[in-house]
Formats: sequence, structure tokens, C-alpha cells
Amino acid sequence: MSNPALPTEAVVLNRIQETEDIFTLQLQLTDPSQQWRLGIQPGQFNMLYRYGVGEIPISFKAISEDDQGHPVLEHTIRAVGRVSRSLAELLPGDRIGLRGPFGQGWPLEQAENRDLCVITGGLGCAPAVSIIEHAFANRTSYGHIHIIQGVKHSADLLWRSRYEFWAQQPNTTVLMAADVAAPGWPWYSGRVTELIKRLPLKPDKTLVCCCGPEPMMQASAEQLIRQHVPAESIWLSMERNMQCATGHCGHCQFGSDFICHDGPVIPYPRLCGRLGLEGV
Amino acid sequence: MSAADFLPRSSLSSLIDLLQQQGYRVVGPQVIDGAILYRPLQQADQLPAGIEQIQQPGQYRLIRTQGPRLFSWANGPQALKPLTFAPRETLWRSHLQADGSLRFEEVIETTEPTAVLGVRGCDLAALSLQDQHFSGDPYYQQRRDSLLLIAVDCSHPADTCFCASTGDGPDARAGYDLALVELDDGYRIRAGSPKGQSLMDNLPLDAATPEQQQQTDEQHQKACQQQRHLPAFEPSRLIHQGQHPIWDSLAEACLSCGNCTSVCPSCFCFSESEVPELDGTTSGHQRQWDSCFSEGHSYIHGHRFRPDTKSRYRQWLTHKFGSWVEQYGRSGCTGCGRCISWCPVGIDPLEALTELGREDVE
Amino acid sequence: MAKPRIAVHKFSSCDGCQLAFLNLGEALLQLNEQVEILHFLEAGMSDVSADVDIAFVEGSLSTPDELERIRQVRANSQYLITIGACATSGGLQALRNLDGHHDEWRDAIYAQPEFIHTLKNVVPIASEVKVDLELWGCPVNSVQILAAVRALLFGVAPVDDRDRVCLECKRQQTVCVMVTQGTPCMGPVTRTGCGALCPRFGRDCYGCYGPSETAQSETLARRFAGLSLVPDAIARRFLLINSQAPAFLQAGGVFYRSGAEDPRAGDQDD
Amino acid sequence: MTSRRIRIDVPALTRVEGEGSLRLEIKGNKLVELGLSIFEPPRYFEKFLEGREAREVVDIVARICGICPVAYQISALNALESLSTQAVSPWVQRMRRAFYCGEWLQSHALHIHLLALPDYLGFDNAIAMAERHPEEVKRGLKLQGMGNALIRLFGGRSVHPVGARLGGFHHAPSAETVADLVEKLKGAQEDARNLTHFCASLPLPDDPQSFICVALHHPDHYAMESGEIHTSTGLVLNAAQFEQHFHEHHKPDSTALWSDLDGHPYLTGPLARLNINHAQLPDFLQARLQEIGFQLPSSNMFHSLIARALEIELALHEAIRLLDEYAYPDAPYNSLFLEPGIGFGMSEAPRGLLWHRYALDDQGLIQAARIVPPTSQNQARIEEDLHRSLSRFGLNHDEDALRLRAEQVIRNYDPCISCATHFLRLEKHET
Ligand SMILES: Cc1cc2nc3c(=O)[nH]c(=O)nc-3n(C[C@H](O)[C@H](O)[C@H](O)COP(=O)(O)OP(=O)(O)OC[C@H]3O[C@@H](n4cnc5c(N)ncnc54)[C@H](O)[C@@H]3O)c2cc1C
Ligand code: SF4
Ligand code: SF4
Ligand code: SF4
Repeated sequence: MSNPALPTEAVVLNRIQETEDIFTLQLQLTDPSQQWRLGIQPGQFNMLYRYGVGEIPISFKAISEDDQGHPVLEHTIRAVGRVSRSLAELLPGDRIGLRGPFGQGWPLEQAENRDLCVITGGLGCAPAVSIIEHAFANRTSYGHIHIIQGVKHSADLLWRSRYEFWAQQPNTTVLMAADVAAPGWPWYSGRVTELIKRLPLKPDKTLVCCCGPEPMMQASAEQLIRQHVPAESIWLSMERNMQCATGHCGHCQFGSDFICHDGPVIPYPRLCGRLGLEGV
Repeated sequence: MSAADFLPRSSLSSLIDLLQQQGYRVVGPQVIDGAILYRPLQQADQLPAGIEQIQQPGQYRLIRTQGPRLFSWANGPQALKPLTFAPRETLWRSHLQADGSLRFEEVIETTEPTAVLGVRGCDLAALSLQDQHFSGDPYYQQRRDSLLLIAVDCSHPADTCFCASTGDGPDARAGYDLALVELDDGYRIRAGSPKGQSLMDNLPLDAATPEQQQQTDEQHQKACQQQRHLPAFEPSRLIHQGQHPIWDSLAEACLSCGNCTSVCPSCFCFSESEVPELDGTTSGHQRQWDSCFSEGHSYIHGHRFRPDTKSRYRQWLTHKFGSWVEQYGRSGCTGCGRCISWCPVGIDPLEALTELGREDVE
Repeated sequence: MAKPRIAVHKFSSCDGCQLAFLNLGEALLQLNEQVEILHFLEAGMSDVSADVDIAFVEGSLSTPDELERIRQVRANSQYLITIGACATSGGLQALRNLDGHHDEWRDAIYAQPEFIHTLKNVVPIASEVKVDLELWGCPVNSVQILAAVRALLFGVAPVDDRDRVCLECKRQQTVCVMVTQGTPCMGPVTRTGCGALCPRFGRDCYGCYGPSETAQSETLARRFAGLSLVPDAIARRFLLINSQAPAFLQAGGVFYRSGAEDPRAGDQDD
Repeated sequence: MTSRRIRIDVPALTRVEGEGSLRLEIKGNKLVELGLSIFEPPRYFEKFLEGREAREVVDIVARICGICPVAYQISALNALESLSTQAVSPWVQRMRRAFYCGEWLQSHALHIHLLALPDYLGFDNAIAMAERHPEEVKRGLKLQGMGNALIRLFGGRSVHPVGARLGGFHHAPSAETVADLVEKLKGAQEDARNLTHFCASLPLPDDPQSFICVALHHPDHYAMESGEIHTSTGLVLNAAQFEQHFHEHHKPDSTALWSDLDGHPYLTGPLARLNINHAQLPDFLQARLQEIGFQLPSSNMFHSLIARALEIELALHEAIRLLDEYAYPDAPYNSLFLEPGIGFGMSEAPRGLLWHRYALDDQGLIQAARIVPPTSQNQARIEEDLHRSLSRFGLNHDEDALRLRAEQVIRNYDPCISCATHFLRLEKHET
């Protein structure tokens, strides 16, 4: 039996600096017999280990292929603390440890042939990027794509070029909101929920993927429900401290859910009683 | 039917000898630093003869009596947890090779077969909770598989015990290989597994006398009369009772020290850390007991979900008695009373539950 | 890659923390392969004004000269780590701050007090210069020092473990002295790092590692009163080695010299 | 004729380390002025002990010195326990001696290897020395480690150990732990013997001088953790009589207090102990003296190095003797009741006599405290020694040579750890 606590070696093929503190690592497992680990879905995550420093959960972003047709994993990471900053220093050829995939991803089967509404808030919401990328990669499977991104301050918006690129795609709406906007902010200033109100949603034909700070996700879900989107069609990606990712360490508990294996993506009805409770 | 099931006290050593002959390391209760601890046991005279105890909120004292019994106490600060879920262990090591590649080395230390003598019903129940939780964890499993469990039905519950009301004691109900009832002059034994049965077959047993049978029943009846009871409350509501004033008074009283979680036989939280060695080419990855009372437990970058004692206490109580039911089909509490005795300020969570339960009635 | 350069500086202290290096045994020689030690008087390296990557600073600031010197050390170092209670919270000698009797004390001890140039208050390093990492403990131990060095060798900030002694006490399978003996133990508010040494030796923790995260000092003080400690005795628990750490100063200050008239006033709690 | 003025800075020359300087004024070929000034930041321990409970004293005084905390703890306990009518158990007495052996071992081994030897072998420091003399350095670190382990056995850690308390120890080690350590200590005996031979083979300067020796003496064994003061002038004093003959004064320009014995400088420390108590050395050490041709009493201060090596052997031997017959006690301490009054106590710290006095009030609180550490006792002697040693050495030597010799002279007293290494900075003034 394989030990779920034990990392596998991966090599950094490429490192792309997305913004000042966001970077993407393209990784490949060095042991081909471990390729099973690559059956990974958007919304799931891996534990990335930097030698001598530690391990952190990072959502899977995309999978591609190298020249020889070997799979390449992409992870987009924001350098915030000890481990993520040290991952930021990796160069092509460097080795890291990888465990995964873990958790429940976005409900892609359910999304097929429906509109996709991706609502994100806060800084660099990587888990949701994976689904957007996935949707564009399989564009015909989905209807309209709505993308809403909210930030506290307009200066916090990262990856502007990416949003602008998406905005130019057919059948796609991109809306931005900043709670506080500096002069020159071309988009909306105010709350994300206000933008949701403006969306021409087809409630029964839409699947919502939401990721961001919990109060924002809660307010968005409530607004969507007011707009008659069924609660079961709203999926949230949750975040808690995570040490083991195998449902043992107890840190990621959110009420009775272990975010690492019951989540991180969880349907709203399962969460709604607990979201917003202080200290849960 | 009155099968031979009685082992005179003078023959208890034959059980220990038998275990040792069969290659078990025997671990049993002993008096150390004023408490009952499970430690490696060579012979029967290391067992806590005549020791009784007083347990009160925030207080634990042993009393020496002249009595002949070896198990006339309720429990010590730890159940079986340290034997299966190590307080600190290295999970794996990574080696940086000369060519820059990394090699991961699994570190699972094999445990020799270990027979634990003197296990309580509440602790067996808690062990089965941990079995559920740690399923798929090779570190836990490896140690767990090495255990042979010899229970002793509890005849002297402490004032802090309430296993009768959780349904997990005072007698050992399931999960043991052998179970003993301690009487004035010896032990009545029953087997709970084929391994236990074969041990039993090799012991010099007599048939119990009618008096011994009667003592067994009376003793059991008496042990069931406990001071404390799990109050009535609605587990699924606990998490929604965040506005209840009880949390404020608990926060006033609580040290946030995490002792309740550390002594609880079912608590399972741990944290992981990296311990690089000085040679620069090896690094160990460790885990150690953590607690929902620690700052790191609810930390994510830039935010702590539970920054204060109030929210941490609430997490402990609502998880143990509430969410646990949803997670594992029953409450996480088996009534051992340790969290009451070993709280340095003597908080009794049952009082809080009583208060919270009252709200349900209203 | 060039070896990181380190320096070990001493201010007002007992020298005990530097011994965390000198007591490393052969690991000291191993350490020397990983780093270059430029200044460390006790070990025989003397280059006070060397530019270094990491400066370890022991001791508190108690003279005007020391204020001057610490600024120099700061200017010469990339990363400054205080080692021990003196450097981090003022240490035991900061007890003199409590009464403000410094001048009297000086005059009582020295025949020529005019030659004694000391500050009225003993202050920790961080009160004068920026500190990058604080290692608590009186004394710090080799494990802490090596963990910091190793992390920095990996180019990352060392982990700051602020858990309390109780957690470690239980991991060590130690029997609680407060619960079994009624001994007033500082473990519940003291930061781990020592390995729960005192309870392991059957005694109360006396707080030498300073306050833990969310130290519930007042709650513990109330508990001490319940264990029959008079107010002044409670104050003495909190106001010892880390008396200037706010969480201890505040709790201890409430009781300090308050029981003078009615020494048993604190007993009524229980 | 040029007169040169040499300033030598001595950072750290006190009981708790500190800063100091040595001022030499040489006119022609004469030493016209020599001044050793200490600027140790005063830490006022004696003052803030006031108002503390008796039981707190051990934890506080340990922190006067990180290098000899055990000595501070034991001297304090001796002083405070003298206020009780009950005595500590024989087990406690024996174990305190074993505990104390740990401190001699670690302190002496550290001094010899990390501080003194680099001078004699021509290195700046022990780490540099380790490249050329790895075996010697590792041997030293191992012996130092043995001392630390012995202190940890009773105190949990070797710096500011936590195990000592009024009436005994908080905790008794298990018989198995003790047996394990004894095995290791036995394994180090050969290293210690080799160390003595090695030290005796070094070309130490031969510079006899006359000085007064002061050390504790105990009728039953080589004095360490208890005894009465014996002086080479024939005085015999108990702890309470100390102040009648020993006086401290405050030298201007300095923050340290200097002591004298009835107006005279005196020596305390390993060489003084050996000079006074050598007859009590066990047979194997008497034989060792023969082997290395070491005459006692010795009037060569440089023999302090050999004295330390011999005391390392003695401490190992004593610890093994005491722990070989270790039995787990019924109780590691007895609760003593202390009467109000004045208690005096002393012991032989690695660096010499350490004397304490406490006045205890009827609440069990300390009213007054006085502590006289070995370094302040040796200071007058150091100055006297420097005076004559440098003149003997030849003031015409260049500054580096003068500095090295001055350092070696001071280092014999092991005044404190940081001062004992490469600490003299010379400033030369031609006038
Ligand atoms: C399921 C999941 C998916 C994630 N996906 C991404 C992603 O795709 N890209 C990205 O940039 N970030 C992602 N994060 C957040 C990322 O894990 C944290 O930013 C990271 O753990 C911070 O670690 P650090 O050591 O750099 O920070 P520090 O602040 O130094 O944190 C110290 C330690 O606390 C724990 N910790 C801190 N923050 C978090 C956190 N948010 N979640 C879990 N543990 C934490 C970690 O063990 C960490 O090492 C994800 C988090 C989760 C739970
Ligand atoms: S919650 Fe308390 S009583 Fe229940 S099992 Fe845990 S420690 Fe025992
Ligand atoms: S002995 Fe002290 S540190 Fe240990 S659990 Fe008890 S209160 Fe906490
Ligand atoms: S237990 Fe407390 S006093 Fe003892 S060493 Fe640890 S922090 Fe210091």
C-alpha cells in the first residue's frame, strides 16, 4: 500500500512569473510509474514540498503535454509566507516533492452544456482559474461564461491582462468590482453582489463556481439564490489550514467537513448553515 | 454454564509470563510521579497495588490503601492514545542527492507486539474512534496492529467519570482480546477474540464460585452509579449556539492550554513540521500532537479563524460533542472524564453542555 | 555559494545563551563548515565591526555604551536574532525597572557611584533597534539556535513556535504538577521551546521562555490565588525572568506589592 | 629616550562577564603604572533578591553566571539550608557533589580547550585549532559534553539547571539513566588521563612567585560543594567568619568589587585548591603526579592549566564513585523549615571560592543578600601577577608578545569565558 504521507519527486520544467508575487510552476513527475497521480481535476489540489522548508496545499491549475507527450502539471502560486516564498525561488531543473491529487474538484460533469458563472474575490484566486482555463480549453462543452472578480481595493487587482484576454472571448462576460476604486478604474466600484444583480443569468442552466473570502462567497450565494439560482448549483471552494491533506490532522475541519477530502469544493447547501458562523 | 474463568490473584503473574513467552512486550499501569501511567511492565508486583484515587475538576490524587486490588482506580492522564498515535514522530526524510535530485525515505518504525494490561472500557471505545479516524494512516495502523488488549472492567470509577451515560463503560464492551473483572481474590476472565481465547486456554483457571459471581454483579451495579452523566443536548445544534452567553464565561475561565485535548483519548489533531539536519543534505518531516486550542490550528496566511480562547473552546466542545456525530456516527466522547480532571483550572464541559441543552428545551 | 557570515555579540547578560553554541560539541565543528564565524569573543573570534549576514545578540541594554554598540551591530548585520530572555525581554536584571530604585541600589553597592554609568531601566534589544527574530528562553538551547541557523541556510525565515508549555508537557507524557500536586505552574502561559523541562523534573514551570501566544495570564493568576498564593507571591511568579514581557508585566503588576497591608487578600477566590 | 604608553583593553573581566581594560604605562624599561579596570554592567542581583522567597533564590542566582550556575545554586542552598535545624539527606549530599562534578568537568574542559590551548598551540581559536589538532579538540568537546550530561542528569539542562531546590532535588533520575551515564563517564576516563599528560607536556612558562592560597577544605574528601576555608597563611574559617577577614572594596574606574584577605591579594581556584588539598587526591592521582613529575604545592601560576586537567580526572572519578552505588531514593528532597536569621554558605566554583550570605525574615522572604564570586577575589591577585610577570617577561618585548603574555597570565585565573580569549587590544602611545 502506498503511503499517502510520502511525497514523490517532481522536477520544475518551467517557471512563469505572472505578476510581482504570483508565479506558475510547470512540473513533471520524475518517476513515470507515478503518472497515475496526474488524473487530477480542476479544483483538486496537490501538496507541494520544498526541500528543508515544508509543504503547502496548492490547487491544480492545468495539465498540458511536453514535446514527448508527457503530462505537465501547472500550479499557480502566490508568494505569501515561508513555503510559498521559497517555492518562488525555484528554477527550471530544481526538484520538489509532490503529493496528491487530493479533494473534490469542481463538478465538471454537472457543468456540461450549461452556463458557467465563476465568481472570485480577493487576491489571486488560483483555484477558480483552473476551471476558467479548463472551460476555455473545452469551450464547446459549455454555454456562456460569466466571470466576476471582486477586490477590496482597485490596486489589488492582479492579472489584469488575463481578465482582459478573457473579456475578448466570444460568449464571455467579464465583470470587475472594487470596494474602493482609485481614479481611472474602468470597472465597477462597489460590491460583487451588485455585479451579480446585473448578470443575465439563466438560473436553471447555470452552474456557479465561487471562490474567495467566506463573507463574499456567502453574500454571493445569497444573492444568486435571490436571483433564483438553485442552491445545489452553487459550489464554493473552501480554505482552511492544512497539514496532512489526508483527513487526519484535523486542521481543515469546517464543522463536520474535512476540507481536504470533503472539499475543497463543496456545494452550497452543505455549507449554508455554517458559513458566517464566527470561529467555525 | 459455569466454565472455568477464574484466575486467582496469585496467578496473575502467569498471565504476564504467558504474554512474555509469546513474545509480547507487556505494558501495564504503574504509579509514576503521582499518577497511573502505562509503562513497560516486567512483573506483577509493579502494578499499583492498593492504589485508589480522587479525581475532581482540576485535581487528581492517588491514595494508598492496604487493599489487595491492583486495578482499584479509574484511569490515568493518558489512555492508549500515545501507544498508537505517537506524540511526536518522523514521517519521512528527504535526501538531497549530489545531482540535485530528491529521494524520499519513508520512516515507519516497526513496533514489537505489545500487550497492554488494564485497559478501560471508555478507552477501548475511544480507540475504536481513533481506528475510524486514522484509517489509511500507515503510522497509526502499524502500531495499532501490534496491540493485544487486556481490559479490566472498571470497579472504581472516579467522580469525574460518566462512561455509563455515554454507553462506553464501566465494563469493557468490545475491542478487547481478553477482559478481566477484578474481585477481592482474583480475576474473572472472558475472551473477546480468538487470540484472547487461546491465551485463556493456557491459563490455570478455576470455575468461579457463586459468591464470586455475585460479587461480579454487585460490583458492576455499583460502578454504574456514577456522579456525572452526559446531559441532554442536541448535537447538531451546538455549532449554531455561538451566541450563548456560556462561551463568554468559559473564555474567562479557560487557559487555552489544550490539556483537555491532549488527555482526551479520541482527540486526533496534529501538526507537521520540517526539521532539516545540519549536514545540509537531509531533512526530516515530523508530526506532533496539536490542539484546537493552539494558534496554529486555525491559522491561514494573514488570518486566524479562531484568534481567541472563546472561539477555541467552542471549537473543542462543538466538535467533540457535535460535529463528531456527523463525522463518525457518534459523539467523540466516551465518558472517561480526563478533560475534567486534567484541566488545570477545573472546567467541566458537562456543565457547559447542560447549559446549552437547556436552550434546546426552551 | 559563499558561506553565511555570522557574529555573536554580548550585552548585559550571564553568558549562558552563548553557551548554546559552545555546548554543541562536535556539531560546533560541523556548524563551522556551514557558516563563517567572524565575531564571537568566547570562541576566540574577534571582529566587532565585521559585516555579517546573521548577528546573534545576547544580553539586554543597560548602559549608554551598549545603546551605541547595538546600533553599530544592527548597521553591520543583515538579519539580527536576539538570543535569550535578556536580549528579548530585558531578562532577570530588568527587575530593577519595577521599583525604579536603580540609583539607590547603585549607591548602596558602589563606593564611587559616579563611575557607574548605567541606564535607569534595562531594556530589550528591540526597544533600540529592529530585531528580525526573537529566540526566547533563559537560556536558549542549541536546538533553537540550530533550527534558526538551518532555516536561514535554506533562505527562509525560521518558524516561530509560540505554543505553550502545556502542549509540550503532554507530548512528553509528563504528569501535570498543577493537577497532581497543586503546584502553581506557569506552563499554561509560557512559550514552549524548553521541552517542558520543569514539569518533567516534577516541578512548576517558572516562565523562563516568556509568554506564549494568547497567554491567559489573568486567568492563571486567579487560579494561583485559588491555590492559596497571596497577591505578592502571584506577582513574583509573573515578575521574574521575563518581567518586562507585556503579558507577564500586566498580570504581575496587578498584584505587585499590593498585598502589603492585607497579605492574604487573594485567598478568598477558592 | 622614548617612553611608550600601552593601553590594553580587556572586554569582560568579572563574575558575569563584562568589559574592562588593562592600562600599562611603560617608561623606558619600567612599568610605572598598571591598572585593570572593569566595566561590567552592574546587574544588581543582590538587590532584587530582596523581597523574594527563599525557594526562588536557586533559580535567580543561577543566572548570575551561565558558566557556573551550579556553583551559585549550591552556595545559595548551603547558606539558606544553614537556617534550618534539619539536615539534607545523605543521598542529597552525595548527589549534590555528583551534580557539582558535572560543572567542574564542563567548565574546566571548556576552559582548557576552547580558551587556553589555542594560546599554547599557536591558534586564534579552538575552531581553527581543530583543523590541525582534531583529536585534541574532539577529546575536549567530549569531556565538556560529559560534564553537561552530568549536570543535565540532575538539572535537565546544563545552563541554569532546573532540578536543584531547598532540601535536595525536585526529581531523582531513574537508576537506568544513571547507569547509562556512568558507563559513558567511565569511557571518558582514559581521555581525561591523556589530557593530563598532554597538558603536562606543554612548554608552560616557568615563573615561580609567592602568593596566598585560599580554598575550602573538607576533612573527608577533596573539597568541592562544602568545607571550611583554609588559607596558606594558616587561617581556618567557617562561612560566617568570612567577612571578618575578607573585604571587598570598590575600585574607582570599575564596576567590580575587589577583595583582599586582611589587606593582601590572594589566589582562589584550581591551583589554590590543589596546593591546599593535594594530600586528599585519590591514589591514582597521586600516582599521576609522579608520572608527570608535578610537585605540589606549586608556585607557578601557569600550572593552573595542569591543575584543571587533574581536577577533571578527579571530578570524573568522584562522579563515577558516587553514581556507581546509586539507589533511587524514597524522596529526592525533604521539606525544610527555615528559621528567620542570617545564613552563610560557600562552595568551590570551578574558578574558586563562592561565598553567599542571606538574611531571611519571618515571612520567609530575603531581606538582604551578599554574594562574593571568585573572580572579584582573584582580581587583586591578577593585577599583582601581571605586574611582576610582565616585568619578568621583559617589557622590551613588542606589543603582540606583551599582549599574549598578559592574556596568558590573566587566563590562568579563568576569570570568565569571554575575557579569556584573545581579548587584549593594545594601543601604543609614544610620549
Ligand atoms: C485547498 C487549498 C488550495 C490552495 N490553492 C492555492 C493556489 O492554487 N495558489 C496559492 O497561491 N495558494 C493556494 N492556497 C493557499 C496556500 O496553501 C497558502 O498560501 C500557503 O499554505 C501559505 O503557506 P506559507 O508557508 O507560504 O505561508 P505562512 O503564512 O508562512 O504559513 C505557515 C503555514 O501555515 C499553513 N497555511 C498558511 N496559510 C494557509 C492556507 N491558506 N491554507 C492552508 N494552510 C495554510 C501552511 O502549513 C503554511 O506552511 C490553497 C490553500 C488550500 C487550503
Ligand atoms: S471529551 Fe473528556 S470525558 Fe470525553 S473522552 Fe475526551 S477527555 Fe474523556
Ligand atoms: S505541569 Fe504545568 S505545563 Fe504541564 S500540563 Fe500542568 S500546568 Fe501545563
Ligand atoms: S518549564 Fe518553564 S521555567 Fe522550566 S525551563 Fe521550561 S520555560 Fe523555563
